[in-house]
Amino acid sequence: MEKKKIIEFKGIRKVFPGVVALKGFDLAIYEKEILGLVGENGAGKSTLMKIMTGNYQPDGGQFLLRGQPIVLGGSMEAIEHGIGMVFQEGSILPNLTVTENLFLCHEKEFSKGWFISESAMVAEARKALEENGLDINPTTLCGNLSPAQRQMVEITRLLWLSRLYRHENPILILDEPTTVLLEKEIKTLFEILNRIKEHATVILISHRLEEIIENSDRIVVLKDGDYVTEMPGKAADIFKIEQLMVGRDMVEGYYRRNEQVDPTDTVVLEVKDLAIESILEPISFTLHKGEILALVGLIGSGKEELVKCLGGSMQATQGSIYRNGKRISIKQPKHAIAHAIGYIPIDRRIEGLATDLDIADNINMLVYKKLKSRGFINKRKERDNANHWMGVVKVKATSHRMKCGNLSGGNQQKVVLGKWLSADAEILIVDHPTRGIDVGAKDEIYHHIRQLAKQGKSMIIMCDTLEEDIGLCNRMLILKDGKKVNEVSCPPDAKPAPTDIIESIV
Amino acid sequence: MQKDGIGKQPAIKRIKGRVAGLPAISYALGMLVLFIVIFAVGSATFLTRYNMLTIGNSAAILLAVAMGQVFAILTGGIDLSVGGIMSLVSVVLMKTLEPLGFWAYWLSLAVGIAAGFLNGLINSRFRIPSFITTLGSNGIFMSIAYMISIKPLSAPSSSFGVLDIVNGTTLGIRNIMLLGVLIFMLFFVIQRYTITGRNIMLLGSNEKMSWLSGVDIFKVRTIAFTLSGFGAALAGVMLASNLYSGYPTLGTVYILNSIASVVIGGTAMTGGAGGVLNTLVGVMVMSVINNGMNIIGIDVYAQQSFLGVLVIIAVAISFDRSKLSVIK
Amino acid sequence: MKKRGLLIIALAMLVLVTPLFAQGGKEAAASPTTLSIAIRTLTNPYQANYKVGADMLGELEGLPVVTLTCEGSSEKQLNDVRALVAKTNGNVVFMIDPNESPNVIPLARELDAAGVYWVSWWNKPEDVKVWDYKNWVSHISFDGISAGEFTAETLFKSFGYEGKIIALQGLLSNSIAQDRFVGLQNILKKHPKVQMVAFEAADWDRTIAYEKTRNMLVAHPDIKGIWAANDNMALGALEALRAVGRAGQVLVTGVDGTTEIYEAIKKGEAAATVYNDSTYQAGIGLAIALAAKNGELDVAKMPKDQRQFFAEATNVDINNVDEIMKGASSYDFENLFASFSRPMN
Amino acid sequence: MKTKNSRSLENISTLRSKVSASAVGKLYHSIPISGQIISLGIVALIFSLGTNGQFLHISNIMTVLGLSAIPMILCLAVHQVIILGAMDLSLEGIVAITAVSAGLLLKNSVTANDVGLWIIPIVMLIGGLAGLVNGLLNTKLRMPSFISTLGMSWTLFGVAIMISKGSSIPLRDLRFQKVIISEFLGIPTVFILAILLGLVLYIMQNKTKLGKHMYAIGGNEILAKQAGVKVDRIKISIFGLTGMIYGLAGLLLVARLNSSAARYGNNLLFPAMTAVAVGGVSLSGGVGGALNAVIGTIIVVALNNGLVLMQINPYMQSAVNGIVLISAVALTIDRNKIGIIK
Repeated sequence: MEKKKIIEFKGIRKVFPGVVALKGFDLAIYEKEILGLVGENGAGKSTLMKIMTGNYQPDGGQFLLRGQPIVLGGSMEAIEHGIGMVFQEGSILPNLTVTENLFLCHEKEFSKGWFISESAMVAEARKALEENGLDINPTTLCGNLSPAQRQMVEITRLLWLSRLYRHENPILILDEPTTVLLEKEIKTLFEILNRIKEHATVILISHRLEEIIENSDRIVVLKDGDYVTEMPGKAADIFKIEQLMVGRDMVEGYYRRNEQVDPTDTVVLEVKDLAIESILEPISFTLHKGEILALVGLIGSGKEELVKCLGGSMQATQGSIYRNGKRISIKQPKHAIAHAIGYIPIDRRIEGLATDLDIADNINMLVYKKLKSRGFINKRKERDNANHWMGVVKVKATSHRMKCGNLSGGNQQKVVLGKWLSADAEILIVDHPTRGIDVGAKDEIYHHIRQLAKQGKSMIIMCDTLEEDIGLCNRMLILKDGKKVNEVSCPPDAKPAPTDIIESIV
Repeated sequence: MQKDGIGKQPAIKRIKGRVAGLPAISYALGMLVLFIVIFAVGSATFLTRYNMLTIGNSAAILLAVAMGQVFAILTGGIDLSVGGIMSLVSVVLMKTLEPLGFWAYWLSLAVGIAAGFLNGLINSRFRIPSFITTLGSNGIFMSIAYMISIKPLSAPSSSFGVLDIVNGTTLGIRNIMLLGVLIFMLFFVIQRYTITGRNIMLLGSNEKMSWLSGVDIFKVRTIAFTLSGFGAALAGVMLASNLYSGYPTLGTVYILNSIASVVIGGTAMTGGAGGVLNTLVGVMVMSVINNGMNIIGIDVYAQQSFLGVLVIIAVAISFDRSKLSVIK
Repeated sequence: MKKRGLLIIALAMLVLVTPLFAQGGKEAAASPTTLSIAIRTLTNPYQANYKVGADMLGELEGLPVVTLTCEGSSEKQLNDVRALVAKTNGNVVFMIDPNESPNVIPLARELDAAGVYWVSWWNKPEDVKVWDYKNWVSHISFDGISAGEFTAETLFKSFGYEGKIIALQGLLSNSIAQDRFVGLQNILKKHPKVQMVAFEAADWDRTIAYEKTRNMLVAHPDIKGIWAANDNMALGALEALRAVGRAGQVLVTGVDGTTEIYEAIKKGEAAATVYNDSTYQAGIGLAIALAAKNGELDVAKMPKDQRQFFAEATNVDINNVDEIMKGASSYDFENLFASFSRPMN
Repeated sequence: MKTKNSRSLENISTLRSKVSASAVGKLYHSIPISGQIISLGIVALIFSLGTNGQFLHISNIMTVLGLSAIPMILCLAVHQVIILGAMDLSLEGIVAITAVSAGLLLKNSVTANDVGLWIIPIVMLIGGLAGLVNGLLNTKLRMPSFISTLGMSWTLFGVAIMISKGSSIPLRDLRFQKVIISEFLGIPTVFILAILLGLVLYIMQNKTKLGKHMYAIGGNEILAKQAGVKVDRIKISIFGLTGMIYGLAGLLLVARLNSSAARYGNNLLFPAMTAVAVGGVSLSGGVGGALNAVIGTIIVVALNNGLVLMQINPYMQSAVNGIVLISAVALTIDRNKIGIIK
């Protein structure tokens, strides 16, 4: 199918002091396609996006929009030219209504004289939402929407804007759109994106290659600020792409399967008839020393709530938990920690790290008691402990006093891991360990998980994809609608096929 | 890689870059030195021993309040009740000085700590913003002080001996200054070398994470406000001893002054950054400005304006913007 | 990080400690004595007139004048006094209106140590005696009780000693406020048919007095008079009466003697005030201290009546308001104890 | 996503969800200031019991409304800045400087000036300029507003003292006081003025671009900027507008007392802040509006009125105020909207 080029980069080049972010390459983006853009952190994806949205100006080469060379001065100018970006962290204001968010800064379209016509705004909002097949009340506060709904509102906003500026073919850039979404919501998102594709170009950036492959028409691989190759979507091979991104063969097979060990017979945690009113029906299971247990299920299956009960950030309404055979009660996270149960949350920046503080502060926060001498925290012990665990989990940083906010996602995750290891957590609940992390770092995280299991730590994991779950775990627990429906064993040599499992999930 | 880039920059830019890279406290310190130089040039008497002792004396009291205040601010809150606590403590001290002698000090400190604890409790247990909690409790503490004594209480001359423990001098330095140094060291150690201090920093920078990591946020918040009450109590005791008196409006002026000192030192009002060391410098800046204005003879009508302008300049220079994306 | 912190502390300490061991830079010994008044604020005409009196004496004697205001902070007052003693190397005399009465103790001890002569006005705890200190020349006050008594008496007379009144107190913790209120209560006892139905504290402030009076007038619309502990509050109460259309029918009284209240007295809206001449207070206070400094007064040999005493205040009502408004044509700062009214125990 | 909230928040939110399910709950939630109305009701109930109904007598209600006018105008001013998520402590300084200017420019007994009605634009200009400086310090110099406005307050208060030499200036122009005292249909005119101002601000907040953007900034400044909101310009204009309203309040204060002095600015800030908080405007920004400011002020003024009527000992009034402030906020604060309590 012959498509028109909508964006063209010619020898595009961007240099930062000391670093060449884009080495000068050609790339064309076509009308009415979904383009998947993949690459490791630092490969140049975000620099390229920022040139498109006018936040950076290229140092060399040309950026052609609809055939015309153009230099954009900022995101507003980009929007006026029909280029909109949905940011990873979202840009919806929680204290405004959907309508107000949709038309923020374009209220004048609805004003009569000095005043804005609220009813005209709501009507237009309803129309715009319906066009994208969204069932959202335009007068609700965005703070009450789910993350997915907020993202949809954002997309609706961008589409509405490009129409406002009379662009038949808007360009929509989505940076890690699925990070905050649940499986079902992701499905809806891509349904909508596929519908939008009929009259727009969508550029997709994600670390989740599966969804890129599944949804993109074309995949472009970047590495070290340079164009590597491109391939049609759908048919692409995930391992192939990863190799291209990392630039070397993925070592020793994926998910480090060969490092998997069999768990011992010792039961470290036993859950008996644990239930949460109207969310989770009574569930019982055991966790062995050195075992990796995956919890699998859709949203609403109750798995998220289940681990929250174990981590102490939520309370079960009935049932009991036994640790090494002794009954324990977990009412708050500190109780879980007291029983050496650690919870590594999905949202690192909000729940896992103090990004304003340095690495040492973050790694040591649970173990200050151990770092005391004569009643006071000892700076030397503090430094040694931080450096020790930084070494163990291989955090790449100049010093233990580096601010965590300045680390990459992978390194941040390693700091969180280091923090719990330092606290001697026997049982780790790992909520989406590899979310938002690039391929190279992912592999390291897998390695750490394996090493921990070998050392006798037990883990409950919930992963981004079913493949990852299967690949990592010794055993998986499948939940559906608040009930345990199946338990599948996953020995290294006889991993079940994802298709078999999906049947029981859905 | 970075080196190459910098090497090409002109000298002025390089210096600018270096200056920008300094921690906020060095700006505050630089400003302190600047003010001292200005006042010293303005009046030959500024740098005399007697005047330094005077500055030290007032700095010690402000330091004690500000040391407490900074813990409240580090958690992201604010303590507007330090004035009420100081007043209440001063009244309690004067009332009990004669029967209890030296023990009156301990009683007064206990009252202040209890008051701070109450703030913490209301703030953390009932989840009421500290601005409201402490604004309200300030009035309550003042009323209690009024109930104890409507009249200003003066120290009975029989107990001057006890008060002179605070007012006396050791090796030519006022005891109150030595007390100030001790208080600084105490709070410095609490912030840097105790688990509570670390937890306060954690709480201020990320509350949710702190809770998930097993920090008892209720307890830590309560402790932070208790420490603030403790600082205010110390200041109340020092001030009351200094003035040989106690009355229900004694501490009022210290509310805004303590907050201003904390911010001038470079601690962010949003919490989690800055701390005791910064506040020491902030307190010094405030005390030096207050004293220097009189020393160099600023017209009394203009002093209030002069102070306001200097505070604005001080914060414009010393405030640490690097950690904040939003200035509110 | 640690090293840098220590360095910073060391630097800060160094900056502050160095001068401690340096000898104070002595200014030329021949410089003239500074006259200084340490008062509360300049935001109130009564207090502001202190400055007028001090400047007047300064001009007369050809000496520099420094005004220190503490804006309600006792500690600032003490430190400002200290700072000025430092600045002048002790070549200074003070007239001080202490922020709160007990503050005279640290001031007395501090100035005794520095050998600086001073006179205080208004506030002093009863059990603190001036003669216990060698440099505290005199303490002078106006009699708050008699002021309260005079204004109350005049007010009651205006409505024939029968009816309800309301009262506005000054800052609660202030001893002058309490003295004047005692005066009011004394007169209330004398006239049992006069009833004080409500009283509020309005902190010497006109705005607060306005609001409190408005509220009290709702509960007690039938009052015959409003007693206030100073003019400012009386004027606030007067505006409140105006707002409900009763100015002139219900009279107010104050203390201080401001132009505004004189005009109200003339218009028949206020009954009385007591004129405390702060211009004179500052001038005579400084003159006494200066005399002690110059050796004209031997403090140790002064009779107790001159060390602490009540000064004559001028009671003002409709009869003498015109005369008072003309103002003092000149002030006599030569006769140091001319204003003596009665001794203070 | 209730589960993400911490423990005690969950208890409250379950309670809340139970309440909201009922019909009464729906009504409660459909009115933005229902919590505050209930608070006012409780205050009224207690005081009418304590004063044998005198509290609810029409003359007292009118007194309360009349007295609430100036604090209401101040609260309406300061709450705008608080919606932005910033803080404005310059209230007392700006009121002082405008009060003194008004005193010196109107017909008075100290100077020979008489600008007459021109005083209205003049005080608004002075206040507006001061507010503009606040805004510039906050946006262009990137200073936290808490401290920059505190410095401004000190500075302006000092200037007010300097130009008035600390004395009060009696007015000779009685027109303004007449307006203040007058009534319209039995309601104090000045209260109607304050309500009109509230209405204007309400319309501005809900019907104009400036208003919408103001809330966007209060919600999240960075995101608002990303969306194209001209953050600096709006912040500066709101600070300026707030200053203008302070100026107006300064003039009214002068008119009410028929004289002017720098100290008229004293003791106004904390009552205004209390009204803001009691009215339910979130101190962290983005939540609440003119309606909240109006009801908050009425609660605070009614409270002070009731304390006087009930003859509560003056020594105890600050304690009662404190307790009521804390409990009113405890009852009405919507902890879900505010998020982390600091």
